[in-house]
Parts: sequence; C-alpha cells; structure tokens
Amino acid sequence: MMERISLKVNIGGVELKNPVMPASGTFGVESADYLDCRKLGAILPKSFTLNPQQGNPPPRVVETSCGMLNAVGIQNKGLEYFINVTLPFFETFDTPVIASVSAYSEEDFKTIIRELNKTKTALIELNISCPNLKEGGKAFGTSAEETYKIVKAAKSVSEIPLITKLSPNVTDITEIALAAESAGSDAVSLINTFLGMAIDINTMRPKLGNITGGLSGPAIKPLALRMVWQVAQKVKIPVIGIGGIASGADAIEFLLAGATAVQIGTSSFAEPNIMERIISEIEDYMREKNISDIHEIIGGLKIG
Amino acid sequence: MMERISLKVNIGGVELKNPVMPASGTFGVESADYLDCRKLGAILPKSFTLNPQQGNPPPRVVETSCGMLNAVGIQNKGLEYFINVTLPFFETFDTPVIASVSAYSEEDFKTIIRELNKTKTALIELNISCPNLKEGGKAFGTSAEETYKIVKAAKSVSEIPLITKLSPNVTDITEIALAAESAGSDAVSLINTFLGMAIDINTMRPKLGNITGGLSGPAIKPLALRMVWQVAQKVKIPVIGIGGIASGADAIEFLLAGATAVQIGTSSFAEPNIMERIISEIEDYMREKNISDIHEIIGGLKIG
Amino acid sequence: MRSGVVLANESIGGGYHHMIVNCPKIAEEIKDGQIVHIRVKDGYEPLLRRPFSVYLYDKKAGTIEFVYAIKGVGTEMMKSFKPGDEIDLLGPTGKSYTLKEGAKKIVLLGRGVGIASIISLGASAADKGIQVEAILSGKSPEKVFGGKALQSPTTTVNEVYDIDGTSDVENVMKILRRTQEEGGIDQIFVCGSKRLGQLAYDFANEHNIEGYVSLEERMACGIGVCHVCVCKTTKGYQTVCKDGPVFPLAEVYG
Amino acid sequence: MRSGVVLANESIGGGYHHMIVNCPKIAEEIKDGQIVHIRVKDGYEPLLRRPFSVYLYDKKAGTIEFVYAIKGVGTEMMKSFKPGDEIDLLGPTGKSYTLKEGAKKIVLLGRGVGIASIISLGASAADKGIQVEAILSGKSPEKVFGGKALQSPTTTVNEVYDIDGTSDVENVMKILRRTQEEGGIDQIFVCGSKRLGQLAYDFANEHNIEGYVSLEERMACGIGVCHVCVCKTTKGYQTVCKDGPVFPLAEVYG
Ligand SMILES: Cc1cc2nc3c(=O)[nH]c(=O)nc-3n(C[C@H](O)[C@H](O)[C@H](O)COP(=O)(O)OP(=O)(O)OC[C@H]3O[C@@H](n4cnc5c(N)ncnc54)[C@H](O)[C@@H]3O)c2cc1C
Ligand SMILES: Cc1cc2nc3c(=O)[nH]c(=O)nc-3n(C[C@H](O)[C@H](O)[C@H](O)COP(=O)(O)OP(=O)(O)OC[C@H]3O[C@@H](n4cnc5c(N)ncnc54)[C@H](O)[C@@H]3O)c2cc1C
Ligand SMILES: Cc1cc2nc3c(=O)[nH]c(=O)nc-3n(C[C@H](O)[C@H](O)[C@H](O)COP(=O)(O)O)c2cc1C
Ligand SMILES: Cc1cc2nc3c(=O)[nH]c(=O)nc-3n(C[C@H](O)[C@H](O)[C@H](O)COP(=O)(O)O)c2cc1C
Ligand code: FES
Ligand code: FES
Repeated sequence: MMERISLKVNIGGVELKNPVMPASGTFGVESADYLDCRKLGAILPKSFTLNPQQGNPPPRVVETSCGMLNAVGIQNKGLEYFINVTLPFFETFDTPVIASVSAYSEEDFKTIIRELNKTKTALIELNISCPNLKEGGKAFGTSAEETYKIVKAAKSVSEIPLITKLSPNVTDITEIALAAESAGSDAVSLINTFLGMAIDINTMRPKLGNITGGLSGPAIKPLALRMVWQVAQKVKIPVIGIGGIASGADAIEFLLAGATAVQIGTSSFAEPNIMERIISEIEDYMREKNISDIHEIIGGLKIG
Repeated sequence: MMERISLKVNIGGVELKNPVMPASGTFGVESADYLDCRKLGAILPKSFTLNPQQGNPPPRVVETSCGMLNAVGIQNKGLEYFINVTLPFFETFDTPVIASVSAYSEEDFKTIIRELNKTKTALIELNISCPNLKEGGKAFGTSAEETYKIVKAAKSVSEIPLITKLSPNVTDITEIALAAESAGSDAVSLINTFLGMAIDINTMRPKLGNITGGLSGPAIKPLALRMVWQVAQKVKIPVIGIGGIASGADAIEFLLAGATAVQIGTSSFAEPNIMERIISEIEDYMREKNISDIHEIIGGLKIG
Repeated sequence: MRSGVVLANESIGGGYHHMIVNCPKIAEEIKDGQIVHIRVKDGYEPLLRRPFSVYLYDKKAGTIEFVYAIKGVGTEMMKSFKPGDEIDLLGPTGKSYTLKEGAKKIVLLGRGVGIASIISLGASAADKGIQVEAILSGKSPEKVFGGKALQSPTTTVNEVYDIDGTSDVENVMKILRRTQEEGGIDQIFVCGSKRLGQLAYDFANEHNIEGYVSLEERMACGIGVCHVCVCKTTKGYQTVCKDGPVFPLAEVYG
Repeated sequence: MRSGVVLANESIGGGYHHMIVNCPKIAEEIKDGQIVHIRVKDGYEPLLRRPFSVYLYDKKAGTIEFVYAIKGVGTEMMKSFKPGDEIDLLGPTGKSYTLKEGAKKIVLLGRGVGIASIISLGASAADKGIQVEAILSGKSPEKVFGGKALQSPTTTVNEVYDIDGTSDVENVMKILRRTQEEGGIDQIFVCGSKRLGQLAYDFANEHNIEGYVSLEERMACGIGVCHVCVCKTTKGYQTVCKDGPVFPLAEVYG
C-alpha cells in the first residue's frame, strides 16, 4: 500500500539510516554480541578521556524507583585504546561511529579531537555534562559561558562535526543549548543524568561510593522530554533526545517534541537488543499512521 | 527497655510532635476523613492566592513511570475562604496549621501575610516555586535575587515564622536556599515539583492541558534527597524535605540527609493515611536502633 | 481505605470483565452513581488508583459489583484478580444520582462501559415502582451489558448499536420522543458519551426535564483535595471525584 | 537474551529456593562459576536484572539450576515463578573456574548462598576423577546446601556451622591443613565470604597453591559495558560480570 518508509536523518552532515543510537556509557564492544550493530542509526561507545582513568570507588550503582543512580566516573582506557581497539572494532559495521569525549580542560579536548581528526570517526559528542566528576565535565556543562568557551575551542580544531551533550542540572537548559549552538556545535544531545543520591538507613551511609550519582531510566523521561521540547524550539541545529526511552512510543514522543534522533541508555541493561525493537516499533507507528518520512514526525507536536 | 522516644522537632519556634506533614496541594479538609489529623506533625492545606483562581485547563494529570505530572495551576478559593473555612476547620485539631501562600507580586504576598497575622496560623510556607504558573511563582523561585527580594518583603510584614519552598528546577539550589535564609526565612522546604512533559503519540498533542506540568512521586526521590543534603550542609535554618517519600525508610533517608521534617505528597493519593504509617515506621526504626530522640537521626549521615 | 475480597472476576465478552467484591462497608454506604477507587497493585507501577462506577450492589449480602473495560496497565492487572484475593478500595466517593421525590418515569442513557454507572440506579428506580426506559448503546451487541440486571415489569430496555445504525442520534431521539409521548419523563440520566450527553441535554431542555450526566476524568486523590480531575462547568472547574461524577446536565452542557 | 522455561521452583529451607530451568542454549554454553542474569519482571520495577550463579547444569537435558536466597523485591518475585512460566535470561556471562591440567586434589570453600557458585565445579572435578575436599559453611545446618549434589567416591564434604563453632577460622584452617597433609592441594576455590577468602588466600599463599575467588557486586548491564560492578583488584577496578566473577585470589587479596 505505502511506498517504502524512510527513517533517515542527518546530524551535522552525517546521514544516519535511522534515528536510534546508544547513549554513552551503556554500550560497548560486548554489546555487539547482543544486537546487530548494522541496524543502528549510529554507534556510540562509552566516553573516554585523554588518559586511562579508574573511575569512582564502588558501589557505583543503586536501583531506584523506575530508575538507577550510577557513579562510574568514566572509568575508561583512554584515547589511545579508543583509537586502536574500540574504533577499529566498530568500523567493521556499516554504521557511523560517534566518539564521546570527556576532558578536564580545553587543552585536553583539543588534543583528543586532533587525534580523532586522523580517524574515521563520524561525529564527536562532547560530554561536558557528566555529574560524576568533581571537576571538568560538570563545571563546563552547567554554565552557558563555560559551554561556549569549550565548544568554541573544540570547534576551532575539529574537522569532525560536533555534538554537545547537555546537563539537565541547570535552571534554563535552552541557554546552554544556545551557547553551544553559537559556539559552532553542529548538534546538541540531551540530557545527561540528573544528580541524585540514596542513603542506606541501616548503615546511615550513602549507597554510592561517590556519595552522589546520576539518575537515569524511565523515572526521568518526563523531565528529559520537556527539556528536549524547550531546546528544540530555540536552536536551529539538530537535537538528539536522551532520557528514559524504553519503547518506540517513548522515542516517538521525543521526535514529536523536536528531536532529530534519540539515544537509548539504561533500558538496554534489561534488554540489550532493545534498540532493534525500538526501531521496528517506530516503523510500525509510521505504517499505521501512513507516515512515509520520519521528518513528518520530528517536531510534529501539535499545540493549541 | 527504652525510655519513651521523642519525635518532636522545632520549625521556626513552632514545636511539632513529629516531623511528618502533608505537602501542599495533596491534602485538604476531605483528608480528615481518611486519617487522624491529631497524629500529624503539622497540617498544610493547598496553596491559596489572594483571590480565587480557576487553575489550568484539563487534563491536569498524567501518570508516568513511578511518578505523575500535574498541572493544576493552584485552583483555589482564595485567602478569604482559607481564613473563614479552611483554617477554622483545621484549628479543631491539636496540630499546628501551616498556610501555603502563592502570589504574583511582593504586594500580594504582603497583603496575604498581613491578613494571616490576625489568625492562629502557626507557620507560613511561601510557595515561590510552583512550575505551573506562567508568571510569579516560577520566576521568584528560580533566581536567588528574586527569592531574596520576595522573602525579605514577606518577612518585613510577617509576625508568623516563614518557610520558603524551593524549586528544584535550578542549577544550584543551595544558592537559592542561602538567599532565602539571609532574607530572614525561618526554614526552607524542598522540593516543589520538577517541570516535565508527556505527549500522546496518537493525537500528537501534549497530554496536559497546560503542555508542561510538575513531576512528583517516587521517581524524583533521589534528586530531592540530593538537594536536601546539599542545602542542609549550607544553611543553618531547618530544612523540610519533600519529594517522593512513600515510607518510613524514605522519610529517614531525608532526615539523615539533614531534614528536620518531611512532607508527604503524591504517595497520599494511593494511600490517604500513609502519613500515619510513616510516623509509626519511623518509631519502629528508632526503637530497633535504640534511638530515643529523633535529633540523633537528623543530619546523621555518615560519610567517609 | 477498605479491604474487599474478590468473589468473582470474569470476562463477559466485548472486552469487559465483571467483578463481584465482598466489602460490607462500601455496600452499606454506596449510593447509585458513586465511584470506588481500586488500587490495582502495591508499589508505584502504577502509582495511582483507578476509579470505577459501582455497577450493582447488594447491601444485605455486603457485595458490590463492577464492570470494567480492559484499557491499559491497571485494568490488565485487574484481570488477574482471583476469587479470594484481598483488594484495597477507596470510597465510595462523589455525588450520586438522586431520584426526584414522586418521580414516575425516568430515562437512562448509557453507552459502552458508561452503562456501568446507571444500572444500579435503574434497579433502585424499579424497586420503587418507577418506570424506567433504558437506552443502552454500544458499537455492537457484545459491547452492551446490564440489560438483564434491569429486568423488571416496569422497565423497558432498548439496546441500540452502531453496526445496525440503531444508535444514531435520530433513532435515540425517536425513543426519547416516544417515551415522552407515552407519559412525561421526570428525569434523564446519562453516562458514557458526549454525544448522548448533548442529545439528552437538548431533549431535556426542550421538554423541561431534570437531567444528570456522569462524567469521567483522570484522577489522582479521588477524594477532592488535589483538583486534577476537573471538568469545565457553568460554575467553573469542578472536581469529578467529589463535586461529580454526577452533574446536572445544564452545568455541563449549558 | 534467552528464554527459559521453569521446571521447578521450590523452597529448600533456610530462606533458599531451588529453581530448575530448561534452557538448552545456556546449558550448552555454561561453564562452572559463570553467571546468568534473570529478568524478574517486565517493566521498570525493578528495572535491572538479577545475577545468579548457575548452581548445577545438565548439558544433555538442557537444564540449568539455581539456588537463591530471598533478599528483596526481585527474589521475592522469583518465588512466584511457577513450572511452565517462561523467563528471560541473559548469559552465561563472566569468567569461569578452571581446573588446572593434571590437578589431583582441589578444595572448595563456600559459605551461605555463595555455595551455589562452587557446586557444579565440584561435580565437574569429581567427574574427572579429581579429589574434592569441600567445606560448606553457614550459620546453621539449614543455611548449608549442595552436599548431596557433591556426593562422589572421591569427594569429602565438610559442613561447618556458626552455631556449633565449627565454622571458625581455626577449624576451617585445621581442615585445610589436614587436606594438605593428606596429599597436596592443587587448587582452592572460594565463594561467599570475605573472611573465608582471606583465609584461603593466606593458606594458598603459604603453600603456594593456585586459588580463585568468586565475587559479588551489584550489576546493571551484566555484559561488561557499564562498569558499575567493579571490584578493587591489584590490576585496578575490574568488572565482576565480565572480568569476574572468578578472580585469582592474589588479585583480590594480594
Ligand atoms: C468517575 C469514573 C467512573 C468510571 N467508571 C468505570 C467503569 O465503571 N468501568 C470501566 O471500565 N471504567 C470506568 N472508568 C474508567 C477507568 O477508570 C479507566 O478505564 C481506567 O482507569 C484505566 O486504567 P488503565 O490502567 O487500564 O489504563 P491506562 O493505562 O491508565 O490508560 C489506558 C488508556 O486509556 C486512557 N484513559 C484511561 N483512563 C481514562 C480516563 N478516565 N479518561 C480518559 N482517558 C483515560 C489513557 O489515556 C490511555 O490512553 C471510570 C472513570 C471515571 C473517572
Ligand atoms: C556474581 C553474582 C552471583 C550471585 N549468585 C547468587 C546465587 O547464586 N544465589 C543468590 O541467592 N544470590 C546470588 N547473588 C546475589 C543476588 O544477585 C542478589 O541477592 C539479588 O540480586 C537480590 O535481588 P533482590 O531484588 O531480591 O534484592 P534487592 O531488593 O535488590 O536488595 C535487597 C538487599 O540486598 C542487598 N543486595 C542485593 N544484591 C546485592 C549484591 N549483589 N551485593 C550486595 N548487596 C546486595 C541490597 O542492597 C538490599 O539491602 C549473586 C550476585 C552476584 C553479583
Ligand atoms: C552506567 C551509566 C554510565 C554512563 N556513562 C556516561 C558517559 O560515560 N558519558 C556520557 O556522556 N553519559 C553517560 N551516561 C549517561 C547516558 O548516556 C544518558 O545520558 C543517561 O543515562 C540518560 O539516558 P537513559 O535514561 O536512557 O539512560 C551514563 C549512564 C549510565 C546509566
Ligand atoms: C496534584 C499536586 C498539586 C500540588 N499543588 C501544590 C501547591 O499548591 N503548592 C505547592 O507548594 N506545592 C504543590 N505541589 C507540590 C507538592 O507539595 C510537593 O512539593 C511535590 O509534589 C513533591 O512531593 P511528592 O513527591 O511527595 O508529591 C503539588 C503536587 C501535586 C502532585
Ligand atoms: S482526583 Fe483529586 S480532586 Fe479529584
Ligand atoms: S554490570 Fe555492567 S559492567 Fe558489569
């Protein structure tokens, strides 16, 4: 009945076959055993830093009502490992790879990006919003000026289109998004985790080694969706929606709110191949609604 | 075995027999049919404004994962009704009554407080943090300066101790709390709801008549707890913890984080007498841990 | 909150389940058209109670009955309630339908699962010897229920369907006209359809008949404190859980 | 994810349940000491899978077995799994215990529910004719299980308890010494207690024995991508779900 449907979207000049990709920190080479990386819109492995880092002391996870707190603190093997091991592994799939980069200074960001320029990395996501680092990430992402400065610096050296990942722990996320945009970011992704906490009443101690951690999962979906909607109205660059997405219907809410693509994090833990299901649920919805191009959904929220 | 345990706490000079009270907007005269108001630490009916107001268009509620969005918009019968009907009704119980006041200007706040001065209202909670009002509430509560100004103005006329209710939709809630404190607030309560949104993918429209609404319930507990902990470390005035509390254990987490009292909102909807259960669960915990005074719990979080 | 014990909970076709619950306290207090809020599960998923009309009650036996449509997560869970299960009920809440002193003939108009709201009223009216003209509307015969519970010498049940066109406004209006001509209607009660509500209002207005409608809105507290369940009325926003669910037709459609 | 069908799920006392699941794919791949992550319920409450050691497996029958302790919300829900229920399993994941080429005698040290981790290894060793000295420790006899599953001519099972003091460090050390004296121990495997792990490490170190410990940490992904389940080792933070749960004793206690 209907012509072939198209789920293709474009982020910073890179065409994705569909708008569904993993959220950083919830996907790695091991994930490839549980789903078909060829089916994803993009591949986005965990954030890495210039040098390997150990991350925070355990416990690093607490389950909460319809969500979880994590305080991993970006344990990773550093830039070199990413370039020599992670990237080559994922380049075997016919899917753009996005490098999620974390750093503690403009200089580190620049150093990393210069090295990535030499690779086939399709897009770079600047993680300036991790709540689990004492310095760096947090400071940048919660101030519009800092965001502008860091994105500007990154952009000045990058030959790869940039996505800036925003923190939800701010009064007005649109301000930060606009700062990233005016500094030259090619897209924004939001949101990173919400800073939270849990206490063990028996030991009277924090349940996380790091005291606080980042809340993710279905619990935060309404907040993430609101922020995506607010930002999408303000910026002209593509918005990637993140936060609690666990079904095709959830993903469609974000697309309607104005997201050009979505990232799936926590819900992959319970269901490692959930992204494949989400893609096919989006297709089902489009067929049912007789929508042939996903762009008819993006920003399609009707108000009034 | 153990001497009688004491749950008594003091907020702004007012002694409460225990630290458990309702959160504004989730409790009213009808609640008295479902629980014993004499058992509560305080009674706190819905926020009222100077003049009656109709609130937002329906639908006003959406259930979300472990939470709910509301966009009531402070539908209420105004100051006069509060003084003539609500207050006299609740004064028949041997429990301090807290008046939750919402207003759109310093002048309105002052007018209301001057009238309350003539009543037996034990405490006033300044609701400068409702996310469901286009003007007023939101603006005050998300800026430290505005918070300072409004609390200062309120304090200048109030003969009743003031609690300032804080918004979580800010970058640094401790700044706002400190502003309230230095303006003379006798306590702070936090948090009000988080601004969120939900979309009906079939109609492609927002699920709330007001487009956005406030997220409450267990979903947000980790975020509220973190904020209470942060604020309790910074201010000297008592902190009242609010957000997703649904059990004695949850309440104890907030007390350990530094709250002197707690408010229970959304979870009363499923269980209208949940506050009585929470009080007795706190008592059980104290007995089990051999704690005779609740002040041994308040701020008792051990770190390091 | 009251504890009830499930006595029966079975599919009756059309996507409906019929549940009988032993709960003497609610049975004692319940009035026609009032609602009861069922907690479908402990914990936070789902977080809120689900409101239902009490379809029938037996004050002597201490039982109340529901007919519910499977809609989503909550009613899905209710399907699995088994005889013997204890369930958590809040209510009854809200305004009931009231039969006018000296009423001789009333009309009940129910559509779909909204029929559940008017059946006990029909039974009460019949008990008092009041003539009842019931119009039960639905997509198809499976979607209509309650006819049997209304059986009485003074009651006429008209089932009307979309599939054969009998549920059309014109046909329903024809039944109303006939009923009015056969002897004046004293009151009209309607639930389950905006279209039927409007029709009832227009008709009641024309013939100066007292009329009531029972409304639905998503709820949170169920007891009138939170103001999320409001509907627009001539008196401003009123809560469906406490000021309603039953409203004068004129307040809603006037 | 693999689908399994519950064959049996019964209390075995001591707060433990024993569950047998048909899942040929996992049974085929599973190695001693590996773990399987059970999704106790669809939806978000609870959000995460629960990790369990595979207690026993039968590759021919296509079955795997678990012994689990009721701890909280997830294991409470697992109690209600009934024969015939389909459950969602992820795994096996993680490093297994490995029997050294030419090993003649091994020691198994398990405490509490940690015993579940070492039983299949004991069975595998016995199958290969390796002598097994098993020390199964618990608060009281009800808290110890698996002895029967270890029965074999080449296996000695020592059950030790807190209530009679036999689980004391000194007594366990005595058993270890005796075993060592009766002919050298080639490998030691331990699970379920930090104290026993430390003891095993000290003993293994002293006698230059290869030793392994299986650890527990709260998990999220279960496959090695999220890094929440780390434990501190001499090599830095390693993931229990992928780099573990089995680690050389020296990496953990060294
Ligand atoms: C006063 C009153 C009386 C009622 N009486 C009955 C009755 O006797 N029998 C019966 O079957 N149902 C009755 N209902 C409706 C019933 O409460 C809902 O069908 C039920 O709450 C759905 O729960 P769920 O978890 O299955 O659906 P959800 O998963 O919550 O929702 C499923 C879908 O239905 C929609 N929906 C659910 N409830 C409502 C509602 N109240 N208004 C608008 N949309 C809704 C949701 O938006 C969603 O699209 C009554 C409702 C009210 C307010
Ligand atoms: C590698 C590995 C193998 C395991 N093998 C088994 C097994 O064979 N049999 C068995 O019964 N259990 C085993 N466990 C433990 C099991 O995973 C937990 O008991 C289970 O997840 C508890 O789930 P719950 O929802 O019932 O408890 P929850 O409600 O999640 O928690 C209840 C209480 O137990 C604590 N708790 C739960 N799990 C852990 C944990 N992993 N570490 C520390 N504290 C915890 C919680 O903090 C809380 O206080 C294993 C764990 C790991 C990591
Ligand atoms: C265990 C864990 C680790 C994460 N690590 C990173 C990270 O390294 N970099 C990053 O930008 N975001 C990280 N995040 C945040 C996610 O990418 C995502 O923004 C967030 O979890 C919200 O999405 P979700 O609700 O779908 O999980 C992490 C999240 C989790 C749960
Ligand atoms: C339906 C509803 C109405 C509310 N109305 C008010 C209000 O009028 N004034 C106010 O200060 N807070 C109001 N709140 C916020 C609550 O008082 C509380 O701060 C918030 O819900 C978080 O607590 P909870 O998770 O326990 O519900 C309302 C919350 C809900 C759910
Ligand atoms: S549901 Fe709360 S007022 Fe009706
Ligand atoms: S649970 Fe994710 S790495 Fe182990």
